[in-house]
Amino acid sequence: QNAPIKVGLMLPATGTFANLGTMIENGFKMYVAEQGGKLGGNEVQYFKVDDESDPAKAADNVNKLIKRDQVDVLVGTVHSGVALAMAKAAKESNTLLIVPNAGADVVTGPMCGKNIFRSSFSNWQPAYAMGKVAAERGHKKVMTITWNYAAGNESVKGFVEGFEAAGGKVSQQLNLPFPQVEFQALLTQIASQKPDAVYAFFAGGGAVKFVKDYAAAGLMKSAPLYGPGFLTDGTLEAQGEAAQGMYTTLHYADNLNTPRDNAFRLAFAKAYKVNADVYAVQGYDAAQMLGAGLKAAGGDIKNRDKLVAGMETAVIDSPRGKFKLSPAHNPVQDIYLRQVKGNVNEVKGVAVKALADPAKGCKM
Amino acid sequence: MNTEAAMLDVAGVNTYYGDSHILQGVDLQIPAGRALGLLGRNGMGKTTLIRSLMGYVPMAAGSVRWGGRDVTGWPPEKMARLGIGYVPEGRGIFPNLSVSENLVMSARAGVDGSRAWTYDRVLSLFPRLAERLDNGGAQLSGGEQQMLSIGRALMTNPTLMILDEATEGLAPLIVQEIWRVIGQIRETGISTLIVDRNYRMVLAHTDLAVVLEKGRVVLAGESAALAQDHDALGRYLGV
Amino acid sequence: MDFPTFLIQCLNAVQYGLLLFLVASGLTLIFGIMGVINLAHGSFYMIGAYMAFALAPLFGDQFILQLLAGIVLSALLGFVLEWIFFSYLYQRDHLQQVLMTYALILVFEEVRSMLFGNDVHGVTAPPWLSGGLSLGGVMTYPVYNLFASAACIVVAIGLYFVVNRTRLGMMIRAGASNRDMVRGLGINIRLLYRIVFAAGVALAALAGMIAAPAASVYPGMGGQILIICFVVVVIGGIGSISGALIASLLVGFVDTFGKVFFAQYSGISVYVLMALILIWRPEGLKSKGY
Amino acid sequence: MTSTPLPLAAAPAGASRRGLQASLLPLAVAVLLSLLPSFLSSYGSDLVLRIMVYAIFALSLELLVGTTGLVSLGHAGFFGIAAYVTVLASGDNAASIAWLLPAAMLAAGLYALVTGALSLRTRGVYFIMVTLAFAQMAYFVFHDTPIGGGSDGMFLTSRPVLAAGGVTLLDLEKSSHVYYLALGCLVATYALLAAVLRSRFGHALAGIRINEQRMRAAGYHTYWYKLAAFVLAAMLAGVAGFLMAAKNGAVNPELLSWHESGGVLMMIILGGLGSLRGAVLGAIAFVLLKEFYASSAILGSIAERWQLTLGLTMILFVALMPQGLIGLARRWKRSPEAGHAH
Amino acid sequence: MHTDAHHSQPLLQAGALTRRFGGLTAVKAVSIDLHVGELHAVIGTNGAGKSTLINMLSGEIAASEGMLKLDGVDATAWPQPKRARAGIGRSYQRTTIFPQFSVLENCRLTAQAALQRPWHLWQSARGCAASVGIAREVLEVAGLAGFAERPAGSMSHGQKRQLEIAMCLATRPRVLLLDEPLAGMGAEEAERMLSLLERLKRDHAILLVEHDMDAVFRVADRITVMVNGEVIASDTPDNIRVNPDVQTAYLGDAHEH
Ligand SMILES: Nc1ncnc2c1ncn2[C@@H]1O[C@H](COP(=O)(O)OP(=O)(O)OP(=O)(O)O)[C@@H](O)[C@H]1O
Ligand SMILES: Nc1ncnc2c1ncn2[C@@H]1O[C@H](COP(=O)(O)OP(=O)(O)OP(=O)(O)O)[C@@H](O)[C@H]1O
Ligand SMILES: [Mg+2]
Ligand SMILES: [Mg+2]
Repeated sequence: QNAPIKVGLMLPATGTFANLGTMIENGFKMYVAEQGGKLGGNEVQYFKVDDESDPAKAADNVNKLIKRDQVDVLVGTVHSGVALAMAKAAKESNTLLIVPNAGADVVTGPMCGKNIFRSSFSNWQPAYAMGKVAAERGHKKVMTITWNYAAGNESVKGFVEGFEAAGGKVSQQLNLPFPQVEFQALLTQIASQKPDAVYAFFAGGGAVKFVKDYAAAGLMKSAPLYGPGFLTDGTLEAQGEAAQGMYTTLHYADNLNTPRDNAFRLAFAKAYKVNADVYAVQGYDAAQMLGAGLKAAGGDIKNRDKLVAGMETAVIDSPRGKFKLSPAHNPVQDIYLRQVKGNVNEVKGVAVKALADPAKGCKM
Repeated sequence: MNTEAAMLDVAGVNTYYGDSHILQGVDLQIPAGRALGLLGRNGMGKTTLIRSLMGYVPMAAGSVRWGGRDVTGWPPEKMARLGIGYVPEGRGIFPNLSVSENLVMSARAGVDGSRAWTYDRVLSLFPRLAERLDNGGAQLSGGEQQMLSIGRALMTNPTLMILDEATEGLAPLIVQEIWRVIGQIRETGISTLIVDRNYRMVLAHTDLAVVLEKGRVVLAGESAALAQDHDALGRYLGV
Repeated sequence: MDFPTFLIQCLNAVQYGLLLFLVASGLTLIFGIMGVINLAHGSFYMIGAYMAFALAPLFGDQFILQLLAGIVLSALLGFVLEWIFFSYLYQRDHLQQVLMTYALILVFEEVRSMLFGNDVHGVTAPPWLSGGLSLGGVMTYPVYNLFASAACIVVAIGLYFVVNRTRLGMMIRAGASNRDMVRGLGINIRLLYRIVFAAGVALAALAGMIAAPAASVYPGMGGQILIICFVVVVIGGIGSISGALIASLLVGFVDTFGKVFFAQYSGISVYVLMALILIWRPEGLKSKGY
Repeated sequence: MTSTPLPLAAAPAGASRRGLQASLLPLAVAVLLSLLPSFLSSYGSDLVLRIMVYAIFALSLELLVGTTGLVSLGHAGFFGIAAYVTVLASGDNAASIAWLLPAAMLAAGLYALVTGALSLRTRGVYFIMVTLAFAQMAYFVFHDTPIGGGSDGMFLTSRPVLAAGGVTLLDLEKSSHVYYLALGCLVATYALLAAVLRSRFGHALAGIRINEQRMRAAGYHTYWYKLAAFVLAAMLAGVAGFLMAAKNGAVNPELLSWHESGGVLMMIILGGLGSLRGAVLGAIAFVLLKEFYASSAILGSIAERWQLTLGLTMILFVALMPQGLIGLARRWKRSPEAGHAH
Repeated sequence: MHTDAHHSQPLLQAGALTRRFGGLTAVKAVSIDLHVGELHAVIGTNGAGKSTLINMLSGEIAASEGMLKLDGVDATAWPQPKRARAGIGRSYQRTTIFPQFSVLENCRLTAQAALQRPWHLWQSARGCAASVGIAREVLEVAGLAGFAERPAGSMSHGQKRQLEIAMCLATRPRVLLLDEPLAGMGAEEAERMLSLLERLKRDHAILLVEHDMDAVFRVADRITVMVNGEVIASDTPDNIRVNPDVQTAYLGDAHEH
């Protein structure tokens, strides 16, 4: 029997993203527990570091896992800037890395590598899909608004690409400093320009406040609000009335109602007393991907080539639906169109089938 | 000196600053309605004695009694509430308050409920202050600050005034006025404890006097008698 | 920008400014008047917001009652905090207080996480404040925001009056410059400071409670507001209530129009404003007046 | 009151003996640090390296806060600018430390010269906030514009080297080389600041902290002194920034954030203001405490609550140690010399 | 250096200095000449503007109007440190010392002002023999030699006042602007200070602000009287003593010996 596999979980335990960190961790652990606590026949041993979502400390934090705990595989994280530092460290030390959330395009773009995988999405994916949807829904003139930071800018870029390819026109791109939540000035600008629709990228507390302010300004009717799923995921209770009826795109939805998803959600709810969400799925799939690789390598984590080949070719039976990885190691997945109803993001169909990230700049 | 009932009775005071033994068993009584002058060269412990009895500096040993009541170890705010008006060395003006605010904030009726000293009366005592009411405390001249400090203490309608170098930096005319007021205060039954470098004036305006030398009382008695004792004055004050 | 839009933007600026003032007022009190550099002020704001979240179900429609209960609770909290953590720090170097408040931020953040978890929560405005006013057909304006502005104005006036016109206010300010002398005048400065600190905490918490229905309630919400409040207090001139009000409005305008005209660089605008003002007037706009 | 005059001036001989004693401990620590990597795991050396970088950073701020009395909440600005310059100036091929380090220091120094010249018009809390403002401006320049890769920052493609006559003396791709470079910088910074503090310049700075008015009246152009201290502190912070960039191989706007400025300020307060050792102690304590409370290997699930444990520990420190950690050390030793450090 | 320079040009010459604070004119067009070998006393009511005058002469605050010449050179625009290094020394009415430093260091630091050399990083400040020497000397003169190693803040009020003067002397000034140097000093200490002043005036130009009239009339060669910012008289001590305006405004009856 092999030595236990050391999994380093570098996730936020404090700060704005703490909750997402917990969901990812739980998802990951649930899959391992389902396999009897083993992956590819190996015991799994966890090492945890709170990344505090602070990129300035990221290099030191990831080194704790790589050098101090000498983990075999890194799993993390939520914040894009931190994920980049992890990718850099993983490359330098040739450690296996699975990113269970951070959507930064570069991770599977210029930064891509044999040992770097992502179980979630690239910022480009849901945004591009939403661009197509918005155009299909007949909107001609759309404005975008986001925080001025990498994730927001990438998301808007993806949207513009999808929307303009389908014949629409983005009339103005608004942004404000991250993580400010004073939206009123920009909402007034939106109101005065009377666009057909608005595409927004925000997350967490900012998403809640933006959607509420947008509704309170009376704009929902005159200019429907679109966004990637993060605008309404895990925030619906707080957004309440304001978010009702909104359309968003994401690689997951609350009631896919497939047997695979139902089983997953039931098990998750039982184990952790909360409903699963997209983050839990991403964590769960990160474990699945690792499991698939290990299986191909015969349980030998040191057999990197086989392991990577196994992960590259595996079909992951995700609660979101089956997916494979692109050559740049990003999921090639269906992006769903969802609508907010009560406290759930109801699936309304598939916006784009098997959408692959273009992986610009990836040389592998 | 012990025959009259003492309003303030300080006995056996020993005070240290760190390791240095500053006051070494000082006794002092101020009878009600009397004025006492505290004399001594620079650095002999006059201010330290005042700060000790006010409760600013902890005493290593000794007792403080007020009208017969043991008040040893009381904090300054409680001592002040007993009816002590304190004009500290160096004035202690609140620089961020205006002149009128400095006065208004400290206004209080005396322990007997008297309000003999009002805002207007203080201003009429120091007309110069009346001209500078809206000035910040930090922007006053040295002498104006001194007036303010005295006026502020008067606003608390004290039964005992402690004046530590209260005439420092005041013009001669004002100093005369201050001594006149001290005389007046004495007549209204208010006691005073005076430290001043002008020993002649102190002895002329007080009933009793105490001389400190290196933290000990070396002389205590009637002021009038001491004023004649040129020997002692020469020895202990260097004059 | 057409004229009606311009007017609405001005309204936005005033409204944001007033909300900032409400948070900054407690800071001016503790920081400007007591001289305690209170980094934990943002945490008190957060505590207020979570208090609104926790109390709302208990009070139902009784919004005003809920605010009052929150004020009492937070004042109590402030009273106890001052007692345990600050009462012995005044004589020390001011930077020790900074370290203390820094530590408190960490503690509050974790306690919040233990009590309420890390989710984002919404607080609903009371029904009688939840409508919207139509502004010239362009957009609607939430009635609640107007209520919040009104509350800010009331607090501003009240605070200005207490600090400038009452003996209490004078004593507090005197205490900041010379504690010993205040004691020598028979004033119990320890108690006084405890009360002021409690009032400062209550003001921050009140701001949090008022902001909660508009802003929602989420981890780390205190940190964001903290720095901008320091900016307001300093621009206004430390300890000056009226200065803080002017500064809040200035920041409101600069921020609002910065976002409109220099979206890409609007993060800098407020800091440029502060640097310019302080280089022009090194002691803030209202250095002397209170 | 005349007490016997003390013997004339602490004679130079006595002073130099005391000076020697005072420098024994730092020397011993430096020797120990140079031996450490042979005993420690690579993680351990990394930890020590991080502490050393922060120690340099803290020392630089100590000159400003502890000595000159200028409390800055924008010191990370200089740290971060130097780090960015290191990355931006390196290009694709390994740049030479010989000019890269001075360039990084110079950039930090230049920014300090300009912002300091303006900030020093203000005092006290106003100064704190103006320094914050200038650091935030630099932060937003890197965060919101593409110059430095925006919010995600950028990478150092190849780390700098130092070569002389064809021989590579230092290659910062090797972490041990970063370690020894940092150690060298730490020793140099400490020695320089120790010299500054005992020099006339240092005494003048201390005088300015306590009573600037009197210094001007005596004939000191205090503004230039303060500006010199500000620029010097910024350049030393630049050394730390350079090392940070070389160590991490990446930079990021958060390096300039007020959290970072606040963190290093907390280090020197925790360590005890007014002494170089305090600053170093503070850096050690801050990094180690955090490391300890956040390691789940030692504390299990409590590690996730590191904010609580760290916060409570700091509260205890403040409550029990009015002089900071260095005060504790002094109380142990009760050496009179320690009290003299400015 | 001049020995008896009374008739040469004044060392410090101030012309029509005026200073306004908002609506208040604290000093109105005051001209004053200071000669080496002469002690010029300025007396006047509280708030008359004496300290403000010293502040303007020493460069602590800018004059609203007027000019200043040192040694015949226009020094109106010089900042305070430059004036100080050129030989204008002052003491403060409110003690302005370095409480945390030793008494010796207080004086050494002010003595160092003339020998700053900030770039001499290798040389210890305490080892700077010149400044230590000056400091010890002025402490001796001020009668504080026994207190050299005490923290200045731990001295009594009167002792601090003595230190205040010592620090001023440590800058080796040619012009001394003394703001109530006797305040807070005991009789004995005041006596010593007066004889010191008498010695110093031989080779210094001295401006003395003081409310102790016995002292002023003893040492002053010339007296200027200010009331409400204006000079009401400037004359020899004997003439001032009998000047009726001065008596009503300032002296009262206390000094008609
Ligand atoms: N904070 C202190 N720490 C240590 N020693 C002190 C402190 N304050 C005063 N002393 C010392 O205590 C002694 C008495 O000082 P005190 O101020 O009581 O003298 P004083 O009689 O009031 O003198 P003066 O006439 O100069 O005001 C002095 O030798 C002084 O140096
Ligand atoms: N910064 C300032 N702002 C406003 N007024 C001031 C300022 N400084 C001084 N004054 C006023 O100017 C006048 C002159 O003050 P100054 O200190 O020169 O008086 P002085 O002659 O030294 O008095 P004293 O003998 O009491 O020290 C005073 O009325 C004072 O209140
Ligand atoms: Mg005294
Ligand atoms: Mg004066």
